[in-house]
Amino acid sequence: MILSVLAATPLVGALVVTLMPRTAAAARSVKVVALASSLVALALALYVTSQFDVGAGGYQLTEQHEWIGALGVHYALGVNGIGLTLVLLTTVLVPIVLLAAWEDRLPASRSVNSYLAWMLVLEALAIGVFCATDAFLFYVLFEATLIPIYFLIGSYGGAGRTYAAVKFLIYNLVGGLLMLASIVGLYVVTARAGDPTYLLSDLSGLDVGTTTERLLFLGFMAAFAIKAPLFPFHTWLPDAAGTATPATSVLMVSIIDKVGTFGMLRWCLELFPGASEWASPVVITLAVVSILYGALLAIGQDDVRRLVAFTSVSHFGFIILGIFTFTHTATAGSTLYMFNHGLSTAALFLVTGMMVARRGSASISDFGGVQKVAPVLAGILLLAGLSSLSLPGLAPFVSEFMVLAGTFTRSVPAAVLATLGIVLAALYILIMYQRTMTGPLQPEVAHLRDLDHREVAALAPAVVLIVGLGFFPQPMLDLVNPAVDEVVTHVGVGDPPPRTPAELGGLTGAGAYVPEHGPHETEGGH
Amino acid sequence: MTAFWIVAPVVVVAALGLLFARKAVHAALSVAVVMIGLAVLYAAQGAPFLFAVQIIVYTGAIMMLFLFVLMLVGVESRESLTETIRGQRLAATVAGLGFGFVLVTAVGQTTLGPVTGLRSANEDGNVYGLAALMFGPYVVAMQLTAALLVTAVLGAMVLAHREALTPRRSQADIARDRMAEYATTGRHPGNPPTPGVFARHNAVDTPAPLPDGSPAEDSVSPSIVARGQLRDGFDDDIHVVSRQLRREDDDEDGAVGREQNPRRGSGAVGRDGEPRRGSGAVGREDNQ
Amino acid sequence: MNEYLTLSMILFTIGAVGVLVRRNAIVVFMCVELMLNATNLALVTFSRQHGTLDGQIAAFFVMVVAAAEVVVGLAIIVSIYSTRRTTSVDDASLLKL
Amino acid sequence: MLDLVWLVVVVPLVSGLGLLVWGKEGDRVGHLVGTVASAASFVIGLVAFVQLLGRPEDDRSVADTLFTWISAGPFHVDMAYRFDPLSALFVLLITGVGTLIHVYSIGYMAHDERRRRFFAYLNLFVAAMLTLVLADDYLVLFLGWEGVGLASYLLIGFWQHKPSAAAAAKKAFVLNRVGDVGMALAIMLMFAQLGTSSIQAVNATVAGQASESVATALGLLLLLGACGKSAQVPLQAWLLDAMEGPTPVSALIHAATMVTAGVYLVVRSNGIFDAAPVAQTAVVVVGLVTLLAGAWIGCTKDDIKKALAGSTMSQIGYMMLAAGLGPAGYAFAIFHLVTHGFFKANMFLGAGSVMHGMAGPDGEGDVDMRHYGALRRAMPVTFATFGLGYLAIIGFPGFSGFFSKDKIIEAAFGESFWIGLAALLGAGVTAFYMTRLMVMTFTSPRRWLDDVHPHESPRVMTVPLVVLAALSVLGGVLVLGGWIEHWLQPVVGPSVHHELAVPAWVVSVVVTAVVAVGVALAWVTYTRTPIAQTAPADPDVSVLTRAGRNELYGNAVNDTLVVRPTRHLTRVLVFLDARLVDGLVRGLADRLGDTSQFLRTPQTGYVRSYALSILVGSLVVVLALLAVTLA
Repeated sequence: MILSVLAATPLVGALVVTLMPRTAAAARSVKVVALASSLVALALALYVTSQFDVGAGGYQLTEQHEWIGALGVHYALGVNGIGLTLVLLTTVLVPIVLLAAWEDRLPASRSVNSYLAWMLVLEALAIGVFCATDAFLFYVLFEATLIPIYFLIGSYGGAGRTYAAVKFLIYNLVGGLLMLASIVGLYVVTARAGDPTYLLSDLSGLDVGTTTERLLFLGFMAAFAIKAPLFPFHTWLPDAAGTATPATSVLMVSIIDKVGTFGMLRWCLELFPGASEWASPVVITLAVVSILYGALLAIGQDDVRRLVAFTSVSHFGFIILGIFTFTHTATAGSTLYMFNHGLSTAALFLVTGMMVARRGSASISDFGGVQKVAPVLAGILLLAGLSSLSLPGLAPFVSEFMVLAGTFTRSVPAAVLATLGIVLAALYILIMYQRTMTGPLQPEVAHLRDLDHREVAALAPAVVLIVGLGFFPQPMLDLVNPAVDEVVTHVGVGDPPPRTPAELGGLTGAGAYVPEHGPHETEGGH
Repeated sequence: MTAFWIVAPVVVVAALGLLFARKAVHAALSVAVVMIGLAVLYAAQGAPFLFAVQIIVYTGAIMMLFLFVLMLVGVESRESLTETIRGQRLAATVAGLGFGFVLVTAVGQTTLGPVTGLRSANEDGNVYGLAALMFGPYVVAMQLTAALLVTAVLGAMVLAHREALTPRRSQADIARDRMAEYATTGRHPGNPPTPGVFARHNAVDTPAPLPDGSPAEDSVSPSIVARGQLRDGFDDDIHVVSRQLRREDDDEDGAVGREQNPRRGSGAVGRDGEPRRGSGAVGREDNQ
Repeated sequence: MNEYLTLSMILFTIGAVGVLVRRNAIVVFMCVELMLNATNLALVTFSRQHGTLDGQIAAFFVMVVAAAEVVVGLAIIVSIYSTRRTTSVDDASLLKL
Repeated sequence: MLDLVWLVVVVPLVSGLGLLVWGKEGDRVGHLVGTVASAASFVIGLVAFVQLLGRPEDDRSVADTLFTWISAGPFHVDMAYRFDPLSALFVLLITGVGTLIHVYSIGYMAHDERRRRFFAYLNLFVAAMLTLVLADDYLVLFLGWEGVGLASYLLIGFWQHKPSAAAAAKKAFVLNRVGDVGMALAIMLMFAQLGTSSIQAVNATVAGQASESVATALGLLLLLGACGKSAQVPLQAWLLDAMEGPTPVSALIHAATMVTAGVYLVVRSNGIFDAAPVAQTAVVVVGLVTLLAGAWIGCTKDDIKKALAGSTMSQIGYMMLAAGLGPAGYAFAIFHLVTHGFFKANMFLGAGSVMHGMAGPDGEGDVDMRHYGALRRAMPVTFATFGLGYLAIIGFPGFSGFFSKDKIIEAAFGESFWIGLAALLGAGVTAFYMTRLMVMTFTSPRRWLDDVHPHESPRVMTVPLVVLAALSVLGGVLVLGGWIEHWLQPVVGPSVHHELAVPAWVVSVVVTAVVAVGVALAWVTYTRTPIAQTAPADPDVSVLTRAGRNELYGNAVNDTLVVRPTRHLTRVLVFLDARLVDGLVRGLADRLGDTSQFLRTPQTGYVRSYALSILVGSLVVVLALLAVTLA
C-alpha cells in the first residue's frame, strides 16, 4: 500500500498545481507546492527504505489487485533492492530539479503550473515503473512516461523543440510497440500454458521454447535499447537533450532512460535468461561501441548540452555492458552506476543549464574564462565533470570500476576497449572545461553572475551525494546486493572464480568471498 | 397500379430535370414535382398520413426553405457547364449507371413474397396505427428526434449568427453622420422623397412633385431613370391639378411658386397641407 | 412491388449522380433530398410488403432527420456564401490541407 | 600514534576541503591553515616514524582497515592502509618537503588573490599523495593515484587565465589517464586472476603461485601506469608543459613527490616484478631511455624550469632503472628518490626565487635563462642554496646525490656493463646541463632585460631553501652503514649485491671523473663565449639541439599518432552520426512521408471526388455482396 501512496503523492501534487491560478503572482506558491509534494515523496521513499528489509532480499512491500481479469493483468507493485535504488534516485532528483528549475524561462504563453505538473506526473510514473511487478502494468506505465516528456520537450524547450519532441516520441513509441508485441506474446504463451498472467513471479519461472523466448526477448530489448539508449538507437537523445530545458533533460536522462537499463535487468534477464545469454555477445559489442562512440562524439560536440547527452550514451554503454556480463560484480556495478550516473548527469545538466541560461547560448565556443567571474559555477561544473569522467573518490568511479572488473572476468577484450573509454572521458570533459572556463575572459561573458544561493542549494545535495558515495558506496551496495544475487543466480552464468585465488589468511583487511549460492559454474547452466 | 404508372414516369422525368436543369430554381421546381409524385405514391401504398406529411413538410416547408436560400443567394446565379474536375462527369456517369444497373437488376431479380398489405395495420386508421407505434415502441426515438430538431435549429442560429465587429451604431450616431455629410458634401440628410405620393400616379416610376409642382427626380429609383422608364406627362398632370385647384379657389399661386422655390428646398412639401389632400384624392381618382 | 422498388432505386441513382455532377451546393442538397426520398419510398413499400407500419415510422423519422439536416445544411451554405460569395462546392476545397 | 596514522591523510584532506568551501573570510588566514595542516601531518608522521623505528625489525608494519569501501559478491575492497618502512619514508618526504613548500608558497603566492584556493589544492595534493603511499590495496592506491593527478591538474592550471596553463593541465591529466588505463587494467586482472587487489596478497600470491604470464602482464600494465605518472617515455610529454604551474607546484608535485609515484609503485609491487623478468627488463629500458632523453632535453632548454624538468625526467629515469634492477636496486631507487626529492625541490624553489627576483614590471616571473646572469651577487642566499643542490645533483662527493647515484650506477654495472655505461653517461650529461644552468644563471655576465631589478626573496621563501639545501647536503647519511637497505628490507626483501669485476670505489672514482668532465665541458662552453640574450634560431643549431628543444619530438609523435587521428576520427564520426546513423532514422521518416504524400494525391479537397469514391466504394461492396451471395 505504501508504494501506491508513494507513487500517488506527486500525482496529487500535480493535480493541486494544475488547479492553482495561473497568474504571475501565484507562480511562487505554485512552485512551493510542487517542491513540497516532491519532498513529501522523498520522505515517503525514505520511509519505504526504512521499512525495506535490506538483508532479506526479494520483492518486498508488495501489493496486488486484479486489474483485467480476462488477460491476467494485475495491479501489482513491489520493490527489490534494484527497484528501490531507482525509486530513491527518482525521489532525490525531483526536488533538486524543481529547485533548479525555479526560474526557468519558459516560452511565452506557457504557464509554470503545467510545467511543474508534468514533472510531478513524470515522477509518479517513474516510481510506478520501478515498482511494477506486472509486465502489463510496467508496459502501460513505461509508455505513459512518454507523454509528460513529450510535452516537457515540445512545450517548454528551446529552438527546434517540436522536431526533437516528435522524434523522441516516435522513436520511443516504435520501441514501445515492439515491446507491446512481446507483451501480447506473453499473454499467448501463458494462456496456452494455463491461465494468462503477467505477474513477474509467474513469468520468471516460465518455460517457453527457445525461439519464442528469443523473439519475446527481442521485443523487450528493442524498447529498452532505444530507451537506454544503446548505439545505434541513440540519435533521439542529443536532439531531445539539446532542446529541452535542463530540468527536463535531467528527468529524461537521469531517470526515465534508466527505465531502459532497469528493464533489461528486471524483465529481460529475469524473464528470458536463456535468450539474454544468447544475445549477450551482440549486446556487449554494442555496449562497447556505445562507450567509445558516445565518448568520441562528445569530444566533437560544440553544444554543451549535446555533449552531456553523448556522455550519457557512453555511460549507458557501461551500464548495459555490466548488465549483460551476468557477473555479480558487474551487475551490482551497473545498478549502482544507474544511481550514480543519475546524480552526476543531473549535476552536469543542471550546471551547464545554468551556464547556458546566463550566456544565452549553448555553444562552447561562446564561452571562455568564465572561471574568473563565476568560480563557484566553474567549481561545480568541474566536480560534475570529474564525476562524469569517473574520478576515483567520486561516486561513478566505484560503479564504473565494478562494471569493468566484472566484465574483465568474462571478456577481456570488452573490458580493455571499455577501459579506453576513461581516457576519452577525460578528453571530453576537460576540453569542454578548458574551452568554457579557462583562458582569457571573453568580453561576452564578463558580466556572468556566479551561482546564487538557490542554485547552490539545488546542486549541493547532488554534489554531497556524489562525493559521499564515492567513499562510502557500501550502504547502496548492501541494498542492491541481495537483488543482484538473485538476478545473477537466475541467469546462472555467475562470476568465474579467480584462477589463482590469493591466500588471504593472516593478511589483514581483505575479506575472502565465499559464494552463498553454491559454486557458480564457469560455463553457463544453459 | 394505374396511379403508379401515371406518376412514376413523371417522377423520373422530374428527377432527371434535377440533373439537367441549368437554373437552380428549375431544379427546385422539379424536386417539388418529385415530392408531390412521391406523396401520391405513398397515398397509393396505404400511407395517407405520410402523404400529408410529405406534402406539408417537404413541398411546403423544405422546398420553400430551399427557394428562400436560392433567393438569398441569387436566383440569377447560373452554373457553368464546364466540368472542373477532370473525368468527374464521365466517372460519375459510369459509376451511376453501374450502380443503378446493379441495384435495378438486384431488385428485379429478387422475388418478394406475397404482399401482406396494410389493411390490418390500418384497421383503426393509418394515423392511429402510426401513433400507437410512435408513442409506443418508438417513443424514445421520437424524443430524440425532437432533441435533434431543437439542436438543428440552434445550430442554424449559431451558423447564421455573425459576430459584431464594430460597435453598434445608435440612432444618434447615424443622425450625426448624416449631418456631417450634409455639411461636407451637401447631401440631404433626410429621407429621399417617396415616389408618386403627391402625383396623380402612385407608381414607382412617377416622381413626386415638389410643392411648386416640379418633379423631384431623386424620389425615383435611379435604375428606372437609367432605363429611361421614367413616366413623363407630368406637365399634363400639373395642368389638370391646377385646373382643379383653380376651379375650387381661383388661385394662380401654383405656377408662380414653381418658379420661386428652389428645386431642393427643404421642408417645402410639408409646409403646405393643401396639395397633399388634393393629390391624394386626385391620385385615387386617377387610378380607378 | 418490384416496380416501386425499382423506381426507388432509379431515383436514388439519379440523386447520387446529381450529387456527383452538380456543383451548386443547393442543387447538391436537393439531390441528397432526392436520395432520402427514394429511400422513403422503399421504406413505405416494404411497410406495405410486410404489413406493418414500422416502415412508415422509419420514413417519418427520415423526414424529421432530413428536415434537421436541411436546416443546418442551408445555414452552412448561407454562411459560406456570405463569406465567399459562391455556392459552388468546388470552391470549398480547403479540406486537402 | 601508530594507530592514528590515518590522521596524516585526514588532516590535510579536511583542511583542503574546508579551505575550498570557506568563503572570502578565509582569504586572510587560509594559507596559514593550510600550512599548519601540512605541518601537523608532518608531526604525526614523524612521531609515527619514530615509534616505528622503536619497534623490533620484524614488526615494523602497521596495517588496519578503516572501513569496507566496496563489497559486492566476489568484489571486495577495504579502505585499508599500511604504515611500513617504505610508506613511512614517503610520509616523511611528502609531509616534510610539502610543509616546506607550503611555507615557501606563503611568500611566493603572497600577491595572488586566489592564494586560499592554492593552499586548498596543495593540501588536497598532500592528502592524495599520502593516500597513495599508505594504501594497502591497489584500488585505494589508485584512489590516491588519481587524486594526485587531479591535484596536479588543478595546480598546473592554477593560473587558468593563461591558455597555455589550461592546456598543459589538460594534457597532463589526459596523459596520466592513459597510464591509468594500465593501472585500472592491472587491478582488473588482479581481481580476475587472484580475486583480490590487496597489495600484500597480490604480491605474495604472484611471487608464489601465479603463472609468470600473469606476473608479466601485471608488471607491464603497472609499468604503463608508472610511465604516465612519472613522465617516463613514452608518456613523458606532459611534464615539461606542466611547468606552466606555479613554481612551488613544480617543486612539490613535479619534482619531489608525485612524479616519483611510479617508482614507488614499482618498488611497492616488487613481488610482481620479481616474478616477471620481462617486465623488469621493460622497466630498465624505460628508465634508461628516459634517463638519457631527459638529460638531452635538459641540455637544450633555456627555460630554467624546463631545464630542471628535463633533469627531473632524467633523475626519475635513474630511479626507474634502479627499480627495474630488482632487489639489487629497490632500496637505491627509493634512496635516490628521497635525495632527489630534497635537492630537486631545493633547486625548483631556488628557480622560483630567481624568477621572483627577475620579475619584470608586469609582475610575471621571467624563466628565460638567457635573461639571467650574475645573480650570484644579487641573490646570495638563493645562489648558495641552489649551489648546494647543484653539487648534490651532479654527485659531488660527499653530497647526497653522490651516494644515491653512485649506488645506482654500481647496481647497473652489476646487471650489465652496457646499462652501467649508459647510466654513467647520464651522470656526465647531468653534470653538463646543471653546470650550464648554474653558469647561465648565476656566474656569467649579466644579460638582464630593462626594468628588471633582481633582489633576494623574503625570509619566508629563503628559510625553506636553506632547510632543503641542508637536507640535500646531508641526505647521504641515510645510506651510511647500509641503513636504508636494512630499513626497507621488510618491504623489498634483502638487497642483492652483484659482484663487480672491479672494486666499488673504482666505480665511484670513474663516476666522479665523468662528472668532472661534464662540468668542465659545460664550463668551457659557456664561459668562453658570451651567451646571447636570445637563443640562436633553430636552423643555426645542431640537429641534436633542435631535437632537444622540441623535446625529442614527443609532442609531434603524439600529435601524429594519436591526437590528429583522434580528431579526424571524431570529425568523421560526428559527420557519420548525423548523416548515417541519424540519416537512416530520418531517411526512414522521410520515405514514410513520401509515401504519405503519394497516398494523399487522391485527396483533392473536392467534396464531389470524395462522394464519387464513396459511390464507387459502395458499388464495390454491393458487387462483392452479390458475388458472395451468388457464388
